[in-house]
Amino acid sequence: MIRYSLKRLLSLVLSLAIASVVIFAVIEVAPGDPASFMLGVNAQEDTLAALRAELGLDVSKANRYLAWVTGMLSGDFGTSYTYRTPVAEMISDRLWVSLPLALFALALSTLIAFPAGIYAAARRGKAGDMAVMGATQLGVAIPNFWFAMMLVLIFAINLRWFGAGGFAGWDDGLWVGLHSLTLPAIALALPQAAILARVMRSALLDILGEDFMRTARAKGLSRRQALWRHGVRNAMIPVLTIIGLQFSFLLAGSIIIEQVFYLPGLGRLVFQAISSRDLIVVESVVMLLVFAVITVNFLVDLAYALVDPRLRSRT
Amino acid sequence: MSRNLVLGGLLSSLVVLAALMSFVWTPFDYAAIDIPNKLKTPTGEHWLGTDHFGRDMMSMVMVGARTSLAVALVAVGIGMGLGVPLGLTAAARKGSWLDEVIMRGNDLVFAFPSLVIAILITAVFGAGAVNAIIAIGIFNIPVFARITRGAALSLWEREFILAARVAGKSSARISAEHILPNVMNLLIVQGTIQFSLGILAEAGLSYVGLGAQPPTPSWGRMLADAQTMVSFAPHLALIPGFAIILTVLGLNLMGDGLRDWLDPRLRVART
Amino acid sequence: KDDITVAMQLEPPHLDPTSAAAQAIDSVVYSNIFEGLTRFMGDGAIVPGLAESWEISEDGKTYTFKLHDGVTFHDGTTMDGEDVKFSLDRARGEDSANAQKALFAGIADVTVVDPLTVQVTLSEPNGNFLFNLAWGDAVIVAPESIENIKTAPVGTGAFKFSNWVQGDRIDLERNAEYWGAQPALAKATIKFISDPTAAFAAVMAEDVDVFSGFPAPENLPQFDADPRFQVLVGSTEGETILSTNNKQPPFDNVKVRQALAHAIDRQAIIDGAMFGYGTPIGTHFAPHNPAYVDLTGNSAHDPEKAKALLAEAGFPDGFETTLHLPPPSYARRGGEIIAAQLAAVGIKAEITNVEWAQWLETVFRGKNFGLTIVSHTEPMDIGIYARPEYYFQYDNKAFQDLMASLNETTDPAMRTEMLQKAQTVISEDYVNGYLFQLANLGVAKADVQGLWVNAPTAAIDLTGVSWAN
Amino acid sequence: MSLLQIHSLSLSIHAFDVLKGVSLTIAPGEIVAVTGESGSGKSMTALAVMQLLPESTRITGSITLDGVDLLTQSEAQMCAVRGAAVGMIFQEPMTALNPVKTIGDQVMETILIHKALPKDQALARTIEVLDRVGLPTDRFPLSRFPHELSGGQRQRVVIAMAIALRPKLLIADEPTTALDVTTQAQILNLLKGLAKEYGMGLLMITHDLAVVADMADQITVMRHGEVIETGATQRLLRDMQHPYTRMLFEASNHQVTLPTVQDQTPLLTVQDVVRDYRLPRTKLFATPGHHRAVDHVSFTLNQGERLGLVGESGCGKSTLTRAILGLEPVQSGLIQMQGQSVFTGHSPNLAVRRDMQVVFQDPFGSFNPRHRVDRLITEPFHLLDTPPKGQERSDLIAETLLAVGLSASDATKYIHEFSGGQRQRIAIARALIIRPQLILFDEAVSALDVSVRAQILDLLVELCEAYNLTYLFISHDLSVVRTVTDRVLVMKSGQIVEQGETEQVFSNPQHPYTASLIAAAPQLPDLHALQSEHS
Ligand SMILES: Nc1ncnc2c1ncn2[C@@H]1O[C@H](COP(=O)(O)OP(=O)(O)OP(=O)(O)O)[C@@H](O)[C@H]1O
Ligand SMILES: Nc1ncnc2c1ncn2[C@@H]1O[C@H](COP(=O)(O)OP(=O)(O)OP(=O)(O)O)[C@@H](O)[C@H]1O
Ligand SMILES: [Mg+2]
Ligand SMILES: [Mg+2]
Repeated sequence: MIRYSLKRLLSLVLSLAIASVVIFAVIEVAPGDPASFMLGVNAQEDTLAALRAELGLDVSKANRYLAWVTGMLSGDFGTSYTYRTPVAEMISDRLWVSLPLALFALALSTLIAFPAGIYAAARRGKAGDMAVMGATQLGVAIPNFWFAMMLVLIFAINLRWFGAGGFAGWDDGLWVGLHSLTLPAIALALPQAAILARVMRSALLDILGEDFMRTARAKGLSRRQALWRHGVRNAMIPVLTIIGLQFSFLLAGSIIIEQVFYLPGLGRLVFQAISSRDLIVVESVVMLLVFAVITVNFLVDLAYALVDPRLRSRT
Repeated sequence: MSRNLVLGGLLSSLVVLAALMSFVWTPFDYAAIDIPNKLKTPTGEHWLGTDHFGRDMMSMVMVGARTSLAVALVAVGIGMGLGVPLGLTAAARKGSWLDEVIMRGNDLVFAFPSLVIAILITAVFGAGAVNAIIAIGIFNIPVFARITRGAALSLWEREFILAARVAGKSSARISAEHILPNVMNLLIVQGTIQFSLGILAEAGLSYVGLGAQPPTPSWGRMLADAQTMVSFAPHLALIPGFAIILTVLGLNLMGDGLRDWLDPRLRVART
Repeated sequence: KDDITVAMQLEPPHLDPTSAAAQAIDSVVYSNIFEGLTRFMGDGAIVPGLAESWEISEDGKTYTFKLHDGVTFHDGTTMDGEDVKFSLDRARGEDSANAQKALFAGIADVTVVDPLTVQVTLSEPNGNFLFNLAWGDAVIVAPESIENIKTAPVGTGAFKFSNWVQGDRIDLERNAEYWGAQPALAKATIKFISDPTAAFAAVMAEDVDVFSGFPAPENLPQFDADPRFQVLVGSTEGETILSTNNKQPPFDNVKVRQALAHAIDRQAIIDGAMFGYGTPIGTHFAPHNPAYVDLTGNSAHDPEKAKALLAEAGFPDGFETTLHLPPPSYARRGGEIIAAQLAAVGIKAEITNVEWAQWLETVFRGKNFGLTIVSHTEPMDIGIYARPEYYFQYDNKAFQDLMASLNETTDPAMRTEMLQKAQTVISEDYVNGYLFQLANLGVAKADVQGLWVNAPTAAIDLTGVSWAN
Repeated sequence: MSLLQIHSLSLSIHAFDVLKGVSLTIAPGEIVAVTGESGSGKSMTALAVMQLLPESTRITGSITLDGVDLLTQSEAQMCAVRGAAVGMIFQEPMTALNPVKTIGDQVMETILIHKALPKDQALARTIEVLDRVGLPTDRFPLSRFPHELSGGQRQRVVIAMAIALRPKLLIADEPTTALDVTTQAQILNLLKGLAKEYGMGLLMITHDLAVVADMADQITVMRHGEVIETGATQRLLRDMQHPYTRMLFEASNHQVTLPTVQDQTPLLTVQDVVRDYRLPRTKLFATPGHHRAVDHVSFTLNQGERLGLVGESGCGKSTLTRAILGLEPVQSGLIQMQGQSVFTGHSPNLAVRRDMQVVFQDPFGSFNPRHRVDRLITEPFHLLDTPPKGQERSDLIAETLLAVGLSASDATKYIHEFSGGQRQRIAIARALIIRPQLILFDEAVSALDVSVRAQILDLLVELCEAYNLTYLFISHDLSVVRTVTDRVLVMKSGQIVEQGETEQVFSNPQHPYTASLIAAAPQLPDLHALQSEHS
């Protein structure tokens, strides 16, 4: 187990190193100069040069890369070109929106998907299964930005149960914050729930075909008991993989949803930073997201071992 | 053949037909702007109404199908074209450094937030259909590489592969002759699924303005254009929205149906 | 009720109006947090700001400003002549990061006569000097608080900066020590909503009280019809033009440019892209300016004539060019319509959507473009046509001389005459395609009063805003 | 009074008749063996008793357990019967246990689900039954997971689960097919003991007639879903009524006579061969361990000789085969074919390879399902410098197919159109088509039904006569090796522990391992002796 973790950790570090090079290289070739973006059309050449020097854009790319990486290692992500505040601070502010949103959406999606998937698997081929599967097909097919539009139209504009967007912050209490994240979380969660329910169902059906399920039935367990006691835990392995993937997706992939609900989250930060050529912010956020994905995968791998004793003893 | 396959096949061929049809005939010129006739609801003349520039929605949806299908198809093609050989190679050299490099590379690509990278790519190289294809295609490579490797690995354990090795065939030759044909079913099924994901991805990119550029219509951009008008001209958003949903639904149903049809294991229900 | 939530589309990168071009900064801070010696009023008039009064010497080169007494910054320090000198010297200095450094180019010297008197000496007389000092880039800042100005601005205005949740909102609160009339509002929140759909939803759901610079003109009729809201339609300083690369063949041929002008149907663009909001223009000048001449007749929509002109210029079958479109919807939507109109006379314009950063690099600095659509929002900026290196690269000696003499003229009647001449010259040279003056669109709750209708400069001046009951 | 009575049970799945009027009775303490070839409906009969049939099954007749007709019971009532009154053991011990639950939990579940005992007593009972099946808790704590046990031990856990509540009836469906002969003998003994001790009725399903003859009180022979013969073991063995039964027993004990060999020049020499598999590292920076699958093996195979290789599962037989074929490099030692090494440098020596071919165990898995027979059997042509083309090629295909008892027209068929036995003939055709000097048979008849196996053995003899074959015959089935080889090697944990003339080794084993192997293998009684004794 320890060896397994160590090996995974090593490849994690290597992946991050490669990722940092790729990210830096891709972002630095983007056309557009942060200084001229900030100073606009009437800026004079000397003003531009002064600003570039101030931003540290006048040194070579290799040096900038080194400065960025060494800075990150010591927890210093640099200073945003446009906002002129420390990137680490900006990211942590945005994380207070994105992370709860991702977790909220993940919780919703899991809460919907688990019962739906188990129900469908238990009634394989029956009307209930067909209904759930039909709904998930639709859930997968609906683009989430379109779904978000419809949610706003119905629940914010017509029914006025929720605000049309924006984030109330956590200062007024957990409930107020969660309330303002509800619509975005639903918009994010439903398509994910559809995917998860499908995975859950097919993983369960695979398990149902296993010999040990027959053994369980032969012991006198009813179909339902066998499903719950022996099926669900075994089906967790593929499901965990998907949950891991979804979490990373929710953290990074909510750009469009954050746009629709004007949430000050990470996704919108990158989007803005890309268009204002705030390169250091883009680099750091992308790096953070890659780091999050790799770490989540690492954790998922460790979680496998919790679920599956066969992996635990593989020293 | 299952109901899924029939329904999915019908929906998909409808979309393909509309796309092909648009090459020879559309009710109107899809790019013809006619401001006085803007925002018309469906009429006898304009079957699906007109958009905010007075363009014929029917023609735009038909040509939009062409864009969506082409982008998604080529992107999946890139994914398959590169991913399958990589997966075959990794499986043939299982455990070697090459396998390790390919698989770690895959993990790395997977680790990147796809939408962010797609936005970056289009920011770097400019918005447009070609760059959208590349952005979507890149993320298809590891999907196919993984699936191919997984399936190929279990095939390599089979005795008929051993028989081919006894016949002195090289691993490249075995991969092409024995492995590839036997993973084809799986690839076809995954292909339809990636295809539908590609259509969604294209819609998403076009929605943020990074897909095919005007005047070439695209469903995602039609949606983006329509979103502020939903409250007074809902058909502008509903029509491309339904086009996307039906296409993706059709492809997914077809994928599901194909899986059941091609995989006899699943056809016989076990207790 | 004495608090208000105002929304605008773009979030300012930081809050220092003297070191960035972003209009969003001015929108938040102008007149609310920072003030200059002079200031714009909502109708475009220039009135005294921190300067109570001024005297101009006979030769027009020396300005003596008398400052208001008892003005303090939000941190409690007093505002005096030293602060004025500091601000102006900082803006024109060697390492200045002022985006409009040219505004201060004519200043030769700034002297503090006594704490409440400042003398500014110009190297040349400048008829626009008081106007220049009204810009957001010329506001008075204090050396004590300059270090953190970008994130914690300290000014003299009626509102104090209180909090900024990046990506979401900025909070302002009433400055109880304000030297002028106390504002009616005790608190103001400025929210940033960039997505047009979200903007519509936010107003409809009454999440915000005012939306300044509403991004989706198509939604305004709905607000207009709704008794809960009022719609404010005014003018801006933004001339929206089809910028043409005058150095790039075939646009170096005036016949081609003229053909372009006649190929365009302005009204269709205003109706299609702006849903009717906007005033057609025939030259680079704001229609609400008294010196404006209506020259739209020079470039009436006439595709046949356009084709004939193209044939004359040697392009009977038209030609291909590029059309770069920056993000605002006037450009993206207008571009699609223009591309279709140009196609009708045989010009095939390939659309490339670009972001501002890319636009600045490729189009503005790189001058690597055929056509582009952009709204020039600086007030009174016809002078850019006298700069041959400016991105559309119009090089006309006569026009440059005309502008040079305009700068030295202070007599209003003569200035008007010269400005009208200038408008005619560029119109008849078809330098660019002149489309329309951008409208200033706002939506507010029905009982909000005192908002600026026009936008002589980018500002959401809250000092005069209040609730009707 | 009978415990279980199945009366004219008929069963169909999707309009396909699987069982036709099956009748069967079991008395308490009695062992009834159901036997018959693959697909004859043995498992379906067992599953029908448990009412664990696939969906859309139609069933008629009656199954009475202790006077209660199970077919009329509701699902809930059946749940109470399963595990409590009837226990069941399946064939595959590797997959019959839930991998994520401890063995203790799984055994105790049987007790708890029927609320038979309170929790503490259930625990005591769990320990007791595990002890009874030979898994004492001091050596096999309840917290073990299935993957920490060997196949035989897992099968014991499954048995413990099935007998935890002392069911009146125990059903065992091929309980030992997946196990080694020695383990098989232990498990069969265990079952026999349990039946006696608890007075359980045991319904034992197996296709192995030697096991049947050894264990059962009653034998039921099935074919195509019908019971064709049933009776007390001794009586049935003595006077088999049905020709099919007779055929079955004869085929199980099929003997062939090999033609004699003349030539004695060495063909294949294996010297001191070692094959190590690298084990995953246990510590990050430790040198990885090795598993020695083949340990200093040496032997010589002469031209025309038929050599056998026997040994338990995992002893290294297949590894040795792959090494001989040059498919994998060996760590040390030399394998030479007529003086030429099979593996040179980093790649197999193709010149040698063309003199060797192989036939594998799995008749279903050894062919690419997408190719036609002609393409399948000509695959070894790849080894030839000038492979035959056109007419020559089709003639050769036809000739080879005929030689293995198929017809020339089979060349255009796909593999799924053939039965298991026919497939194995095709596999032999593939090995034969380039006329190799040596053929390796790796468990080539192990997966076949007895009657088919007999045919393949006959085919081997014919081919020996026609082509003067030299082969290495690898199998764990001693009776088969005994009849088709001249000489035999006995392998244990990678080492050859004994070798010699086949008859010699079998009748007078020198090494204790060989002796235990032979002792553990169930033996069919000499039917002729039995029958003549009676008449
Ligand atoms: N789920 C199913 N659906 C349809 N037919 C089935 C199913 N399971 C088994 N059969 C058929 O029922 C027949 C009897 O099968 P059964 O498993 O009882 O054979 P068996 O005697 O146990 O054979 P083996 O020795 O191979 O286990 C076979 O012809 C088989 O093809
Ligand atoms: N690729 C491999 N890596 C590691 N160990 C292996 C590998 N292949 C086989 N082994 C091990 O080598 C030993 C010998 O395996 P081999 O397959 O030769 O046995 P066998 O005698 O053919 O058994 P069976 O009768 O079950 O086929 C076994 O313990 C097995 O676990
Ligand atoms: Mg069976
Ligand atoms: Mg083997």
